[in-house]
Amino acid sequence: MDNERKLTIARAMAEATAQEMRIDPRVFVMGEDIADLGGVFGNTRGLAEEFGKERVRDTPISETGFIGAAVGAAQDGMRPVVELMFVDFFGVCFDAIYNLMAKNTYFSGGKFNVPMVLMTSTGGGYSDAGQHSQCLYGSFAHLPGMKVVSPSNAYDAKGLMTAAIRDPNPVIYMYHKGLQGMGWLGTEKGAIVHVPEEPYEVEIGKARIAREGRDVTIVSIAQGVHHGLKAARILQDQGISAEVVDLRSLVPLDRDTIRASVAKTGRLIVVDEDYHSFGVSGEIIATVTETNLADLKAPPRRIAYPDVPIPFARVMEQYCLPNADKIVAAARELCGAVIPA
Amino acid sequence: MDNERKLTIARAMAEATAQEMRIDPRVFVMGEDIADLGGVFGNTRGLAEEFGKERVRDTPISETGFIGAAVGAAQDGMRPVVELMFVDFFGVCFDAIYNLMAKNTYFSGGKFNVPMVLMTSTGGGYSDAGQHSQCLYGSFAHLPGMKVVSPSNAYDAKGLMTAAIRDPNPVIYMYHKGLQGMGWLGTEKGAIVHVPEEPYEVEIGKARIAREGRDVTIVSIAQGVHHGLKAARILQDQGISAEVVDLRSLVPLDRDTIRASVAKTGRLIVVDEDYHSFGVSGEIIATVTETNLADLKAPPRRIAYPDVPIPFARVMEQYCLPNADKIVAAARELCGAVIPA
Amino acid sequence: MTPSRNTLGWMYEKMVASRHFEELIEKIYMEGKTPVFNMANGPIPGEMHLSNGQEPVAVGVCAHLTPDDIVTATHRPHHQAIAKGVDLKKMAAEIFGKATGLSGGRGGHMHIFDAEVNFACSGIIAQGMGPAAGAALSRKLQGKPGVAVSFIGEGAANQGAFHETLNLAAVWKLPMIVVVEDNAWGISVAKEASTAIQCNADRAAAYGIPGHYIPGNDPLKIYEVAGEAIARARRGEGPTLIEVETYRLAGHFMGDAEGYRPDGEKDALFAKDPIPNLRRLLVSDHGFTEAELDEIEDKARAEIEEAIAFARQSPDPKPEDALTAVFA
Amino acid sequence: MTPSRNTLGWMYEKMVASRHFEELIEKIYMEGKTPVFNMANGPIPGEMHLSNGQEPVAVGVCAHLTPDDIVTATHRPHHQAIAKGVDLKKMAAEIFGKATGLSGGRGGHMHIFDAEVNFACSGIIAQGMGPAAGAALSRKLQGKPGVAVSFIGEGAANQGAFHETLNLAAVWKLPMIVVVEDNAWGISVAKEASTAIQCNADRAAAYGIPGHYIPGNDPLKIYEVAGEAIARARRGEGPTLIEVETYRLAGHFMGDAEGYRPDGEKDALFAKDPIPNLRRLLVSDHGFTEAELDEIEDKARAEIEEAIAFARQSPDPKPEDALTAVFA
Ligand SMILES: Cc1ncc(C[n+]2csc(CCOP(=O)(O)OP(=O)(O)O)c2C)c(N)n1
Ligand SMILES: Cc1ncc(C[n+]2csc(CCOP(=O)(O)OP(=O)(O)O)c2C)c(N)n1
Ligand SMILES: [Mg+2]
Ligand SMILES: [Mg+2]
Repeated sequence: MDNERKLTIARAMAEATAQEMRIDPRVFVMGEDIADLGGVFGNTRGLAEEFGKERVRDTPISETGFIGAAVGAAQDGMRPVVELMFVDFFGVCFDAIYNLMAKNTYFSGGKFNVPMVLMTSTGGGYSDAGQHSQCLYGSFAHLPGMKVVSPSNAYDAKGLMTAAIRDPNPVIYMYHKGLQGMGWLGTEKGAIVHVPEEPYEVEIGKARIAREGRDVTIVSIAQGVHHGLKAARILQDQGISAEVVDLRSLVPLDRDTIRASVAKTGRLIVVDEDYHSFGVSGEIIATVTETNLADLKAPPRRIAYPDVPIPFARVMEQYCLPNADKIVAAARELCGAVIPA
Repeated sequence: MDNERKLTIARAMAEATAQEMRIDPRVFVMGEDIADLGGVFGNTRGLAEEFGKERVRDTPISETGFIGAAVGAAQDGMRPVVELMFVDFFGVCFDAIYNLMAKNTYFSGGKFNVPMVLMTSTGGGYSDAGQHSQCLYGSFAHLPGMKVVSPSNAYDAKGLMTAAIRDPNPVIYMYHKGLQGMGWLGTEKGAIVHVPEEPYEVEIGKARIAREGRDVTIVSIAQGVHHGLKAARILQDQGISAEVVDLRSLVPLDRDTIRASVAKTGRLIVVDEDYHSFGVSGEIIATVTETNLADLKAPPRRIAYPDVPIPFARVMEQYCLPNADKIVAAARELCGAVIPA
Repeated sequence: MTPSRNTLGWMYEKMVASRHFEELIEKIYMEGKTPVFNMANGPIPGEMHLSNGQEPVAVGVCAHLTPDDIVTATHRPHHQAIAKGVDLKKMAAEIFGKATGLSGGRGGHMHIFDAEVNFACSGIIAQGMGPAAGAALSRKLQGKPGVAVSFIGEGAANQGAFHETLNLAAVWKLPMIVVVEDNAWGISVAKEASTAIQCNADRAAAYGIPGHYIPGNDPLKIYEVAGEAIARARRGEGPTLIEVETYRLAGHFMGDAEGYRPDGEKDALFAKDPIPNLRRLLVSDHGFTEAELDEIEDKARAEIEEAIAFARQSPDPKPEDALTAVFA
Repeated sequence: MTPSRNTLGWMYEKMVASRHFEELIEKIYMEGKTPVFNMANGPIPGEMHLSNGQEPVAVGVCAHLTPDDIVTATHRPHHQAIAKGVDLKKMAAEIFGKATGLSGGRGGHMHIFDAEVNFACSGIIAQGMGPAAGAALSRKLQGKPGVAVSFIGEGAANQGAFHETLNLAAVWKLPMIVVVEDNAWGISVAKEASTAIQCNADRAAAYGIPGHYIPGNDPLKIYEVAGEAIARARRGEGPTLIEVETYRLAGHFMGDAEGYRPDGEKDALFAKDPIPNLRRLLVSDHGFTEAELDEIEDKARAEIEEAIAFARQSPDPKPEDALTAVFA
């Protein structure tokens, strides 16, 4: 419906957070530049105005300190929503994340839990170079004890944020800069969709069939889903029917949905803006081949970021990034279609 | 030959380092407790005595500081060999590792290089719990710009260390505590092998066929190789011929050797003490299925650490760890052999 | 601020209990590890960091805390846990890796967590500090009482988390105390080889907060200084940094040959053992009788022995329970 | 220590050059980004952090350095690079992402690396400090001359790396200087909201090293204090921490609406612009003529324009070269 309310992911995230803050006094927000500025990527806009700077607090540039603090606050009964401005910065504070946040529930035999959300921006494509453009999906998904989600559109963004805040466990909430709907980062129109006003949850750990198809399954998350959808539209014109799976969560990973799709199509392409090796794309391929080897009509393929740091120069970065053309070419190959010259 | 000189991995590492220090004044060593104590895991024993405490320096407990410093020293022409005592501690200093060490060569277009070795201990099995028992192979191998090696025996340990120190690039040298030959950590006898006195290199990026076989390929690294070899001996008695591939390097990954082996055997088991998902095991399976789908006579299998923090209690930890029995069971299944009750 | 007679008795009791706990653990730890010392063996496998000699810090500080206050500890947590009132049986069972342990054997000696008394650990140096600040923030946001104390070693004061957390706590005026146990060594590295200044308490100046150094491993002096700092925090006046000279009478961990210690150091330390010292003082200055103190000791020891016996007798966890409690 | 006439002229020249560089970059950066501001577009895509107003720190410090000395810089590196003598053409080309750039376009504005003059960057806050300490250590181990200067922002002084590196440099008496550019803001967060004390120079006490605060964004005062610190380091007496009050005349990055600034702050800062200030001073106190200074300015500007023209005209890198130079 054209007159439905459409939001950007940034606004959907802020709305979900505000709604939870209204009903749950335990929820508070902290991070760099999240109060007055409303977050560099807009996802906390309006919160400081509504809830004040005690509950929405700018931090020093001390990620180890304040993410560690979030863990302690969560263990003490609060529900911190904390921001790591770029996922690329995880190297200065990963201990607080994966050795504390992710493990204290286990170490305490479930006596403490750590209900917190760590929001962090991912992704490149706008020439921000090698320390500000990574996805690092695999780096987080590999380590046990934290859930990992990433929305491809504003509807999921709101529902996943609500679910994440309500979850009694730590959730890494990765939002792709290219989908935020901040004009200055470019805008993926497909991410701006209808978002209901009332609070709702999108279940963490459930993938979504973003488009149904018969011939090939394209599995991705966040920005990659839009590449997949674009490719699917092109492929349709070429007589190839592609199914697009939007993972939405990496942990838990909805292996059933992936497998069911490939069982149907017999062909798999994984689209991953994270580095190629030892990450998401390998895991998805292994997931399928472990159980559905006989279904595979062609070897699985991955369109992932090559194993190189992300270059600044636009031509170089664009060369490396996944895109619809690369997916189309791979799909045609898998389907045995003639590759047009 | 029984009267050949046999060394532990710890001694082999120290010997390689000492030999390079003798011929190359740029090589120096730093880390926590590596001077007087000779390293908690023995791999710097004797160095402070021979080279003095300027070149073999104990550091404060400041991993970000001293690993960052190693990067700067390497860029300035030195060849630091630096130790992160347990790989589990990478969270306090990963930025220095993956955003500086691993990327500065690229950021400088090759004008700076960063010839350093980061040694770090891995692995569990002795009840050191969830912050001191991890392997994290995948966490390092996933990120571009650093080589990653891990020896399964003292011969490779020396040759890989020599190659790593001489390499103009950063090398993560992961040594498994269970293989070090320190009695107090238990001793895997198979790791203590003949080591020539003179310096030699083992090429980084080349896997080794640790045992030839026809029916199933067991791919692993470090401790997992010994589980694989043990399993192969048991399987042989049961009429199954297993080939064991010792990766030795994860980056570069010797995909050719893996593929050639599976092309021959048609069956793949990956043994990985690192966490199951989004890591090494998925990558190896994807590597094979991408190119050798048709060769596979059965779905690939992985015996990996489950996606849970590492528990302290011995019965729990042992339940989770890979071992020969699990490999044997998987191999029999893959080969369609009857599983004995 | 002088402790009441009751508190003095409590302090002595907890020091004795703590020491006795370590002595028993030490002995049992070696079971199954002779003649060949292999950490993986015996009823208590893994690393073991004993706190012998460091009891004064734990009791001097924790005497001011209620179960509702928060403590975060380190790889060397037993004395603090005992002083904070962590359930002794469950703690002992945890160290044995038993099903009845605090976390059913998942955590072990370096991961003592007791939600009942708000006690948590991290085996990663200085990384308990952030969570302590966060718990303090939680109380501040909720308008609930409670202070958070983070214990760390002097070696940990060179870790980035030390700096970030103290700055954060100071900017936000959090009810938090950082207590540095200066036992002169970080494993084999002496304080002066790792720390640019003599006294970490002086680092308080970097955060505009009070800093105190307490020499002599003296429980009464610690009680006094900690009491003031904690009262200050409870009044909402912000954090304090306290460094305490203390003695590590044991090796860094069990199996440590301690070759790095200068000759005679260990003997000198044993001569200053704080437990007999306190006992003498209680008799000479505080009117305790020897009989009274014997009774306190017996009670303390008995409780420990009971806890250890409980741990011994408890069943192993089910192996497959390793896969549970990852998520709430 | 007063700079020689030559040095004064050099300082003025580099300040003018740096400012002109930023002004041109600012203009060109906006090409292709109007009417809709999208960072990905135009001849210079990505984030852009300008250094307008912070030139005094760069020239006051770098006036004492040779190409052989080491500098590590941050996400805001242009002024320091220019003062350190980084190749202007290659640097401009790098910022344009051209094949002729310092790293062939791989690094861009936040990753200016010039091995010829030992200049390196990190876009991660405070993470240039470790490498600077390491380069200083390298010189010490080799017995070679050279000091390492790490420039950071005042916001960075709350990062763990600040603490770890200063302690390390102090314990090891490394020839290193840490220069904190206090421009009062870390993006939108004011210094007093993030830092527990007024002045980071006071944090030197935590490491037993000299600490100096220099108010007024004054290049001559900076020259003097930095000169002493660098001489001290060259004599082997160890590190110094210097904090300099400076002004960020631009937004944090291009596109920053700066809504967080109090009313009137920007105007007040522009009124204190250090470049016209220095010009007046050179005439009034140091015997420079207006004509001389015009000539210096013209020369500085011409060099910058040449560099920018070079960058403009240079070819794009080959896309597939993205895959090279990962390893040596
Ligand atoms: C980040 C990190 N680095 C290194 C270690 C290894 N380690 C464990 S204890 C220890 C020494 C700690 O010294 P100190 O803080 O003085 O505490 P103490 O052992 O004396 O109680 C070290 C280096 C660790 N656990 N975490
Ligand atoms: C570890 C880390 N955290 C956060 C950021 C994001 N960030 C970039 S610049 C900046 C502010 C830096 O402030 P300051 O150090 O004062 O330098 P200035 O920008 O004022 O020059 C922040 C928070 C980062 N790059 N690295
Ligand atoms: Mg100590
Ligand atoms: Mg600033």
